[in-house]
Amino acid sequence: MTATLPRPAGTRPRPLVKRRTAQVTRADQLAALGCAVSAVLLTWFVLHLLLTSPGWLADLAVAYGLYLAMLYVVTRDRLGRLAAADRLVSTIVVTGAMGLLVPLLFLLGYIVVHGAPFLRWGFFGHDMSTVGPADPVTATGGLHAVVGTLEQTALTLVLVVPLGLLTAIFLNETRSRFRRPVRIMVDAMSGLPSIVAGLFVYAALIIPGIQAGVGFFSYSGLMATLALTMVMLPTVTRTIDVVLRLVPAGLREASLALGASRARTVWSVVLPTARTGVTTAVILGVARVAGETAPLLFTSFGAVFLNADPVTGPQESLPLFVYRYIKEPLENVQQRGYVGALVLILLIFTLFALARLAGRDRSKRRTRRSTKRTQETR
Amino acid sequence: MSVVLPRAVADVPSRADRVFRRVTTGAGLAMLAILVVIGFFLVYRSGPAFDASGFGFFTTVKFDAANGVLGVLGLLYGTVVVALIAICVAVPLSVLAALFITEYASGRLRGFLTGLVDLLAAIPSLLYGLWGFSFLGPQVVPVSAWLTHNFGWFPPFAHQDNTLFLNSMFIAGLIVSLMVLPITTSVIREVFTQTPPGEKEAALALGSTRWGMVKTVVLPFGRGGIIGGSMLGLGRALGETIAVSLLLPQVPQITTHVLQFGGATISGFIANNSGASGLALSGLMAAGLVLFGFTLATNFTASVIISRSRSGAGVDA
Amino acid sequence: MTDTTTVSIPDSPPAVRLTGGPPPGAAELESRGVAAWFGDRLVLEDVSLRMPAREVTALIGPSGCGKSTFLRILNRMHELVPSASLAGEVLLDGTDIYADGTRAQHVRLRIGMVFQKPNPFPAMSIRDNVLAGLKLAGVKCDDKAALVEQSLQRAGLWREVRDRLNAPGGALSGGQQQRLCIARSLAVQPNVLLMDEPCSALDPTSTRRIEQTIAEIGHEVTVVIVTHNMQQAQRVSDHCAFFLAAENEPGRVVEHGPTAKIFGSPEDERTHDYVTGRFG
Amino acid sequence: MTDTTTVSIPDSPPAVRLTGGPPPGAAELESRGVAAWFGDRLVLEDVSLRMPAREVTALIGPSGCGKSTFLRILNRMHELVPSASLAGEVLLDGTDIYADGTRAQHVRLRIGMVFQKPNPFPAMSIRDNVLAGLKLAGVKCDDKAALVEQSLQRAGLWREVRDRLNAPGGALSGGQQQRLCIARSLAVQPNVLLMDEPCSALDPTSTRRIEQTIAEIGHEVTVVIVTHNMQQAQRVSDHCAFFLAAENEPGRVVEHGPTAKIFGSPEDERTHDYVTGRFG
Amino acid sequence: DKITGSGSTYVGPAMADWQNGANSRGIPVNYATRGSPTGVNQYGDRTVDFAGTEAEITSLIAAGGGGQSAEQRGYQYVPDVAGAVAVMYNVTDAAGNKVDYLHLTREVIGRIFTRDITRWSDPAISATNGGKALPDQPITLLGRTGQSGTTALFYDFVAHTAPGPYQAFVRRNEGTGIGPLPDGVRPIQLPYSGPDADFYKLFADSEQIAQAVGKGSVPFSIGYDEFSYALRYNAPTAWVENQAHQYTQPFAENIAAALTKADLRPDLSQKLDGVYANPDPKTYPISAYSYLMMPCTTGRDTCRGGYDAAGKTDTITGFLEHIACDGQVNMARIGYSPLPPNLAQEMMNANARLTGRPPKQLTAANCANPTFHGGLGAGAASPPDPFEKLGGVKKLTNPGAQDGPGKPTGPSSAAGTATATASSGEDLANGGSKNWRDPAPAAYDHGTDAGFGGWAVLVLAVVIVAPLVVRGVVRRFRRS
Ligand SMILES: Nc1ncnc2c1ncn2[C@@H]1O[C@H](COP(=O)(O)OP(=O)(O)OP(=O)(O)O)[C@@H](O)[C@H]1O
Ligand SMILES: Nc1ncnc2c1ncn2[C@@H]1O[C@H](COP(=O)(O)OP(=O)(O)OP(=O)(O)O)[C@@H](O)[C@H]1O
Ligand SMILES: [Mg+2]
Ligand SMILES: [Mg+2]
Repeated sequence: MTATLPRPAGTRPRPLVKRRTAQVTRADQLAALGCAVSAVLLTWFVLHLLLTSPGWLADLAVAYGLYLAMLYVVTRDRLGRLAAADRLVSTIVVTGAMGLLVPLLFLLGYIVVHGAPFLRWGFFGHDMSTVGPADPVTATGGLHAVVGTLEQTALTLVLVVPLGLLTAIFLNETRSRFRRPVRIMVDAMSGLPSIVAGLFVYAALIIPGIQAGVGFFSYSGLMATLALTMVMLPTVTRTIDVVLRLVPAGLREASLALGASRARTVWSVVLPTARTGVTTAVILGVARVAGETAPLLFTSFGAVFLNADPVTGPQESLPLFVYRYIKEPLENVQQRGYVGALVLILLIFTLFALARLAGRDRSKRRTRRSTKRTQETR
Repeated sequence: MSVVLPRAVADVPSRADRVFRRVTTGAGLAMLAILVVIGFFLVYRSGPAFDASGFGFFTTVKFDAANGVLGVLGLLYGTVVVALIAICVAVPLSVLAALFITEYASGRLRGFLTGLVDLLAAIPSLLYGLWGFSFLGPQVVPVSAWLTHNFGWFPPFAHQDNTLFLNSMFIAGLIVSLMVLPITTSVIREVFTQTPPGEKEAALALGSTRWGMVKTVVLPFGRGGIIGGSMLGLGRALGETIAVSLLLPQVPQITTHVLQFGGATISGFIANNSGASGLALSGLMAAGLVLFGFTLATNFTASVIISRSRSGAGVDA
Repeated sequence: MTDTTTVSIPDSPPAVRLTGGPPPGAAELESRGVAAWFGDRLVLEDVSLRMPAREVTALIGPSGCGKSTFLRILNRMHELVPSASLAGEVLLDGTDIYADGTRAQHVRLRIGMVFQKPNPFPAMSIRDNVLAGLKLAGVKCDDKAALVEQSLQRAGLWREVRDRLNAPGGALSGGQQQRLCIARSLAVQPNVLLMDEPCSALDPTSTRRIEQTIAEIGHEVTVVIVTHNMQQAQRVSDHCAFFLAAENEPGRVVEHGPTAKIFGSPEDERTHDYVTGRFG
Repeated sequence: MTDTTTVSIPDSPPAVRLTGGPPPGAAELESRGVAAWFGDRLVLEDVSLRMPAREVTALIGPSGCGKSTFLRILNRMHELVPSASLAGEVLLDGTDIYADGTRAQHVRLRIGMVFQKPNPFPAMSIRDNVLAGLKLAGVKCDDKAALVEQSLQRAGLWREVRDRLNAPGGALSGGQQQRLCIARSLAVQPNVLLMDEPCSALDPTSTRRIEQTIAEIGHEVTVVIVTHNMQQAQRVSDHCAFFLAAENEPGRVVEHGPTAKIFGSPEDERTHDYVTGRFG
Repeated sequence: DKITGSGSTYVGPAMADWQNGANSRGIPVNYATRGSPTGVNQYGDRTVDFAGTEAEITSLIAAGGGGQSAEQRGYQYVPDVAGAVAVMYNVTDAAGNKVDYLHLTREVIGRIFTRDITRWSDPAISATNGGKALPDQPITLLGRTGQSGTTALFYDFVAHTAPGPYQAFVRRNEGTGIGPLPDGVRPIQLPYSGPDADFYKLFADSEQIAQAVGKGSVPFSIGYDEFSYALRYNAPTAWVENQAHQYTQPFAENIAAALTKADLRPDLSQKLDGVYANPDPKTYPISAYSYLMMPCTTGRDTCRGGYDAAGKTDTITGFLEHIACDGQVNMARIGYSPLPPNLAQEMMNANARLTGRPPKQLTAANCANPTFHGGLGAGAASPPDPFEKLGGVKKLTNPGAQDGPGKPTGPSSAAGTATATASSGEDLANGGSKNWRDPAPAAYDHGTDAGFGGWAVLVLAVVIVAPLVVRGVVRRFRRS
């Protein structure tokens, strides 16, 4: 019987050479290339020699359709129906993913091309109060807008983070019977259109406030903050809620089993573990709020001069800055709008990069956790 | 043996715990209160508008404070049409993109794309509107023209003579679709990643191709997520404001011709009338309330669908 | 070796002809110098094993020594893990399944697999579950009803489900689900069947049923089974291979041979320690 | 009963005084007519067991018979599951831990617990992990460094980590993490230590280390351990209780007594079948 | 104290210039362009301190656009700058070439915008454009959605130049958005339903109109808009005939010339009959003043008291002084015309009505307003009418006068001579067959199924299907 399971010949192990296990072989690549080339040629032949092409978009569509058809036919011939369908779908899926990428690149490119030539450091050095409409675009100053955006988002943070965090903790770590209604309300509130939030602040606080002569309630950064808070609160709460839910229940149990109180567990175990996730959630929320325009029309009104006091008087912010200028009829004034848009994009990218940075070690941990999970499922 | 009954177990919370419970409950209730106040106020302030037009508010196309005609139907119609167009464009793309991210892309690319989706979500609506108005809109005109020319028999693609293709609900829908893409993609991706690996491996181990596996396992599993994600996207699309206000003429009307100039949405209309007062303001409030109710309904339907579906457990969009 | 309780197995149903499926009969599987990595980490080294046709080979060893990894290498499931790579050869009836131009789908069609956790397609009916393999792999069959009956009978599930073939697969109990998975794998008439701890999530009764099933099908296809349960390995297998991984080292085959020998008079002391329950 | 390999255990370090912690010494634990429900489902019925002080009691039985549930009842973790309820009494040195006015926090401080999956706090260093219990439960200590050393030594981890006490707890291997969790539980000097399959996720070497640790601390605190591994139960425990749940019935204690008797000459046939590996 | 204003988009660029000037001399002013009605309402709601508007409160109230609250707050009108409404169009001639030379009389404009003239081939239009008829296409009108001061100004002009059609138009559309208009009150909103609405395309703002016209996206359309938007988007702008039978476009000198005949009512609101019929040959008839709306304490029966904060009073008086003098310097350059001395002085009087103190007297010595110095400022001059070079509209229309009407109406001659519209000339003139600006690009025209699809199917069949069929046949052949 031992004969059926012989020891491998030779005692020394073979050299360990990793083997290629790719799904796509050289022949597949060649076939795809061939299909692509012939699709392009055929398109050219049909649309440009036989007919008049309606435009590059039509060329693209026809060539793509031809490529798909050829790929299917060729693969079906080589490998059979199932493999052909598989390859066809793979191609379509890749195209779909590009549908995500292409508009983004176009959008970014458009704004960079229109804004970058005119962006100077001076943009961050002064406001627009002394820049006339006929002045060159490079004289644009956005200090007031940048300051306004920073102040409003910071204030929003101050309002949102504690409330959102506490609510998320309430939803996750307590067993109150109000949890269900609160969860429903948070969901409901996340459906509140931002413009309605702005309208609410305008009609419920600003108008009555001004008419009653309370100086506090007038167009101001603070009012914008209130509207933005209504927009940001539910999203931030929900994301923190999700992040807290990701904290392994085992950690909570471990803490409780050591004799900790609930409060202690949340403070010393849950929050530190979820810290990076919460940070990411908050920064992403900020990024979203920083670009919000609609409610500001009703609440902070906008200004051309620097107003560093968020509590009184109209205040500019980057989205308003952009909105103000892109609608003006003079070309150089419109370009100011693009400069502002560029700065807004840069600000949001910075915030985004921050979020990635803050979330990095969390993602590492998560991959570790997920490998463990895959091990367990096997 | 006698029937055993559970005994009451009561814990004595420490002081820290009592404070903890009070504070968090307070925060939760504050949340509740905020929404109730908003809702109440909206209802209160839209009272005059409802008084003025009664139920007709919901059946009137025009919104014209001038003649005391307040109606939300035309606005609502535009809102829904734009949102539907957006969803029709965004959902297939989202499904494909989510499939690519979860099933086709490998390691690094997957992380990159996931980040990209988040990034897309962070780009302000204003910039999409700006881009759509000055760049995409004109680019789409020949497409619209072509559609009309070849598929004009299909009512939505029909087009009246002498109107333009710019500023159409179609273009607005396209722009909004770009804005809802991130949210639908991330919900659908989230659901797809929850597909039980066991079932996927089972399919593959039976000799299935990747597409076969996706078709038999991933898509059926993710169906609830796809529907729910679409509804969430729809909710988002309904509320889009500034881009739409830059793009559409904001004339309340009901037309099936989505390729041609025209259209209005509630939020865009509100933004364009930011200085209304008196009855008009009340009318805007009422329209806002209707919009709010509408997004609420879609969001709730979405969460019900997501949580009812097999893929719903643990997914939170 | 098999359990002594006899369950009346009906006469073998008429053979069903498949077109486009694996070649008929069992096949011998042999690994030569197989090694496996996850990322940069070597988890399995120099595994050379012959798994003879029409016999049951059991892979035993403590947790984490690479049994599952090895099993997944045998039908090219290993390469589905993003960071995974491997070395060596796996010969199916003498042909390397990793040779260039060999398609993984095709290999997997010939080498079926049953997993630790039962994983029927929950939304499909029982019948569709059994036929899923045909559909997914594009295999044609002249008599589907007969095939369903045959497969379910070989998996020992026919009597329990014949009246509700249209019920969803997710509605069965755990043990039934696992047998449904076995039936599903058998339906495409594979040459080899791999099983990764098929009973570890099941109750004693179901376990016994599945062991019977293994004993039955072991005469028709080649079976490779991973198990943690020494008694089970003794009961079901003809051959046995003991895997072991020292801390921070890749797993290796410490000893292999006929089951009786491994459990009766192992050569290696670690094997002895393990099969007598000293650790693991 | 313990493993024969001797590892040199250093002389017991100077005792560290805690204030606000549990009373010193081990305590006896006794359950009387304990039953447990999840929602409306009765999963455990009429469990009366005595777990003597300073000895190791093992709970064995097939999956799903309620061992974990019982263990969690012993330190009031059960009530954390939203739908869970229970009946019966659990006496800690004669006092019912479920009596009115008893604070669960306090009970848990006296009765430590180690879980199946190692769960050190990933955001804390090794030292902080060991001291976490003090911080979380508000126990004071006059010499933290000594306490850290003492606890890690009793858990058999001191040598391996003494040079990197500030490394994060998540950076250890699985077995080390589990020992870190044991050290963390020991640091508050509990009267009883509950362990729910502490070795099931670990490799053989780590398992052996932890069994040693159990043998050591078994002389100082009362230990209750759940295990699936018969050999392990035999090796580490003084007493043994066999749980069993028939299908759709709650789990019960079928037999309990000294380990030697349960494994050598069980009275119940099911116990015999189980300990000899017939099922499970 | 800072003051905040909002309203007219028409005055937007001018306001930007004034803000900048005022702020640099320490007068903090903040203005947002949200449209005249919005400005008036926000002023009434006291959320802003002043408004910029062309729409008068009476029109606003008539159209239901609010305004009552502003009446309660009290107001006075203060003219701040002169501007004009341009008529932009997008028409192609029979040959498919873009028309950029349109000359229109005031009456024809009035009749077009009241839908009395409904087709481009109307003889009234060809009469002033070389006599050759434009294509027989319906005229599509472009206007502003909702309420707009520009609309009010333009329809005031229409009401005077084509009174009959205007009356009919208003009566037709009472229930469709225009509202019941008392005598003398002009619509600030266009019909959005009813028979006329089908031919109206309403846009949300000036920019959308200008873009649509500039890009030629609405074939055979004509609309009205601020001139600066027309320039920005290269939209062709009509030459409008004045009382002296000269054709002009809205450059500063033409606006200034026109407004010399503006009548101001006692409340300073404008009565523009004189402007529309101004005999000065330089007159651009659709010119008008834009207004500030601000509180006052004495001197008008609409006064209801000043600001709560004295600081605001100081700021706004300073601001008005700036507008009246230094603020007018740049106006011609950005498409407006500076205020004449008497109106500049009126701004000072408005200050007096707010503060109750005697007004400051402006003179050439203390005011930089170019009109005090006999000029209009840089950028005021109009380019010559392209038809003048060719002999004037009359001569062109008379077939005997030259070698035929067709030639000068050709795009090349117009583009070559018209500097004012030259910006739109170059790339609009070559409306080739593949240009999508063309209403029906050639390729789409011919690309119906018959042409495109048939060929494609055929080629596909030949290139792909045939080899496969052949191969299949060969295989079967071999097998057997
Ligand atoms: N997806 C994965 N990524 C990284 N490492 C993995 C992965 N799957 C398994 N491993 C590692 O490979 C080694 C072998 O794992 P494998 O699952 O083959 O062991 P096993 O013998 O099947 O164990 P068990 O009896 O617990 O199933 C283990 O150390 C494990 O940590
Ligand atoms: N949170 C829960 N909610 C509902 N039912 C539960 C819960 N936890 C356990 N059960 C049920 O209670 C019964 C006993 O479970 P328990 O975990 O105590 O078994 P066990 O003996 O520890 O099993 P194992 O050996 O698999 O750990 C099982 O039938 C299980 O399905
Ligand atoms: Mg395994
Ligand atoms: Mg358990």
